Amino acid sequence: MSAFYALLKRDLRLAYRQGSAVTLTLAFFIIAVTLFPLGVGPELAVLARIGPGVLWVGALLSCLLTLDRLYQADYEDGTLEQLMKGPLPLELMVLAKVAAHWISSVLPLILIAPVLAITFNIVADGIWVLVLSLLIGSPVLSLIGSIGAALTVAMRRGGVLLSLMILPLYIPVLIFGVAAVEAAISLLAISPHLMLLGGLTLGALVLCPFASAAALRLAVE
Amino acid sequence: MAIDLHRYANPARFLRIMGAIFPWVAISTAVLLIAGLYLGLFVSPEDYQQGDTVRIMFIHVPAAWMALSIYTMMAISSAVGLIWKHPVADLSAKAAAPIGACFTFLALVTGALWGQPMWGTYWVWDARLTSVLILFFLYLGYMAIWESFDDPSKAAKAAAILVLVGVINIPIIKFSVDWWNTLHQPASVATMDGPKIHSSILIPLLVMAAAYMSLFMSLFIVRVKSEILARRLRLLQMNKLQE
Amino acid sequence: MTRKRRRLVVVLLSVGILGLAAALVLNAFEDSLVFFHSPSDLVEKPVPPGRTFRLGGLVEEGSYVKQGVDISFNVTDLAESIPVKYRGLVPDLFREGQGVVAEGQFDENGTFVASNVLAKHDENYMPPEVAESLKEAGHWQEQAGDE
Amino acid sequence: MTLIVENLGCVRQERIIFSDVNFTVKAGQALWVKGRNGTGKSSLLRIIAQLLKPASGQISWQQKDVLDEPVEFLKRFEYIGHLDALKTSMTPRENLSFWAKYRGPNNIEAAIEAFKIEEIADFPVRSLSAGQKKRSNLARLIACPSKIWILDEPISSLDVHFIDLFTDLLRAHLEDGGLALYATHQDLEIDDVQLLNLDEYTGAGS
Repeated sequence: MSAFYALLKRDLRLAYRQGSAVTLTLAFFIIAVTLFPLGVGPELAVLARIGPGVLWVGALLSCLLTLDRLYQADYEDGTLEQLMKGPLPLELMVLAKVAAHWISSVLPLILIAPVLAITFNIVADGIWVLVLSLLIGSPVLSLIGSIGAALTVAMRRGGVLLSLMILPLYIPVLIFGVAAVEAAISLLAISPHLMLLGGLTLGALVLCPFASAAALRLAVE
Repeated sequence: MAIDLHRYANPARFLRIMGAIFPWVAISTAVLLIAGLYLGLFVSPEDYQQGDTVRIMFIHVPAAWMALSIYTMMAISSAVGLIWKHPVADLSAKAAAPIGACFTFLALVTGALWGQPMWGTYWVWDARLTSVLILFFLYLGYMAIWESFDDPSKAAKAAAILVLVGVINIPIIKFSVDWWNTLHQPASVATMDGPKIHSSILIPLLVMAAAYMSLFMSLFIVRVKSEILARRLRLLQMNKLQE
Repeated sequence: MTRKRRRLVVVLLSVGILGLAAALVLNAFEDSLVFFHSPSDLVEKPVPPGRTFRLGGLVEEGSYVKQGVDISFNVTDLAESIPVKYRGLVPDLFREGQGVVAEGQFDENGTFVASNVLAKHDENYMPPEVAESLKEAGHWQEQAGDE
Repeated sequence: MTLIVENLGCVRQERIIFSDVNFTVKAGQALWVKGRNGTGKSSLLRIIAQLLKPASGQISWQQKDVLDEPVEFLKRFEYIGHLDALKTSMTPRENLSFWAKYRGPNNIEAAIEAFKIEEIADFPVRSLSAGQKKRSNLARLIACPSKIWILDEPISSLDVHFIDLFTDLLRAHLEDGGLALYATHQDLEIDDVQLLNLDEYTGAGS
């Protein structure tokens, strides 16, 4: 387990040292979300209606933006093949890197989301559920994304292919995440939606490391 | 020689069997398509609620079935390719993908044309429609990943991983109409209490399904054959390079 | 031996987590994910005016009134019914007794102002004569009750 | 303490790179892999390092099949590849201490001393020269001690002085009962060394 923590700590330290990456992702999230009121018009009823979806999609795209570097940096400087040598099983190595990615790239988005939600005129019940649904559901974004990142790691311009492969798989999380917030806003029960998100996260937690590990073995060969 | 490079390029028995059944499949495709379209468009009665519009169903429903079954078949053969390293398995998944994508596209377009008069909209973002659209993107992603690797054996493995991850979408599509309260109607043919379609409509539907199936088979045989020949050509070039 | 045991732990852990995931998903579907309120829900737990939501049910017999593009009808679940106003074209399948999902919000008088109306059709396909004879034979009601 | 390789074959992109490679390396011995570009020197070393699957053949360590039971073997070797495996925003010391924590055994100070990187150990890697990076990477061999060294072009960007230094360390490793497999263009003056010339194994005969 100490190897797991060592890798997690190293990735977090690297993210912190290259602080610009985190700030840029956050800036992208905020700018992408602010484009909607400008594009759709400042009508508060409309913004409240589209707000949950816009915030979820914004978080999803920002996450996607950082994913292509998940393994690529390590692949390019030869660290990846050293990491694969062990002693950590490859699946756990994937989990450590995904955990670091989620903490450094996704968690900041979730923390800023309530502020943006207020500007979208989303009611208070909705904002809490938005944060809750992002907390429960967003690990799936990192987990599924790691499969795409692993498949495209050796490609020079894998980013576009990554999006094409990964975005379809993101849709269920997006649907349930937004549905949870909408249910909260229209006073329907939210627990089934959150349970579904939790189920998706747990399922991805088990299955994605295996698929990512298989893809990484392929990339290093 | 311990290394057999001709594994991929020489599945002779497979080619022979395919060659033998191809004419039969091609003929039955033509016969079934004509019969199915005639039965569906002229013989079968109007629906009690939907009138003539119901005839879109004969194009739409079997196409949707094919979209799902082809993906499932690709997933099974990819798994076979990963586990047992069977030479034809990867190729057959690759060959099936564009055909599956076309059937998915057909299902989406005819569905939209049917939705306009029935639901009042070409498109709704409900679970069934959205998940079939996802399926279409999965097909595209699968085809794109084959193109992105120089080494076909690597491409095969990468594509197999992707297709197996995407399998999760198949039960979502199948059960979406039961799980969610959506506009799209629940299953009519394969239900526990037997089909909910009157036989005068059911029979043309099944004929069309058989027609699509054999259409798929004939296109599939052509594509697998050309894949194998392309491999053989590539290998010859490689050997030339080495000498 | 240790390798075998480690593999066993991994398998057990994976199966356990997957089981939990399946339990959560099934439980969620058990609670039946609803994407719209039925009229009875609204009587039990009213939604305040100004909140957008979906209303689902059957179009009440004899409630459909059309004045140009202004349409009004009642949505019922056979227990309660809610008046709905809508401006625009309705789909072919929209008729009294049919399933419908409307999206919109309440105004101050408790009327549901729809911005969008979608009709739902069922999974039964048959020629009109068959439908007619089914109705005569009295089988029709139980099928309509499925909705 | 014997590494036995039998009938090893390698296929890349549907091309046979080499086939029927056989050798045995015992404790204290080294294997020098030589060959022109494209004859598969790196591939051979990567196959032994479990980074690449061979198209044919067996590898065994201590009479146990390595391809069958890789986990035990993985702990026994340290592999130095073409790339430096250093994070440029961290210092050599931080890089080494990460690998030491990740791998388990821990010998960072000795490694820094052995490769004479004391003065540069606390500067970010990105500010170092190619030779300094190479030495910081090689220091992993001492920081994470292991029985077998698998070295792909270990001296490529080192000057003469440091090549001698590295050769001394390699000799000391072999005298300690270690094994080494290395691919270089230049002779390293090791006493007990076998030569494997991959020019003789090129894909012919397919």
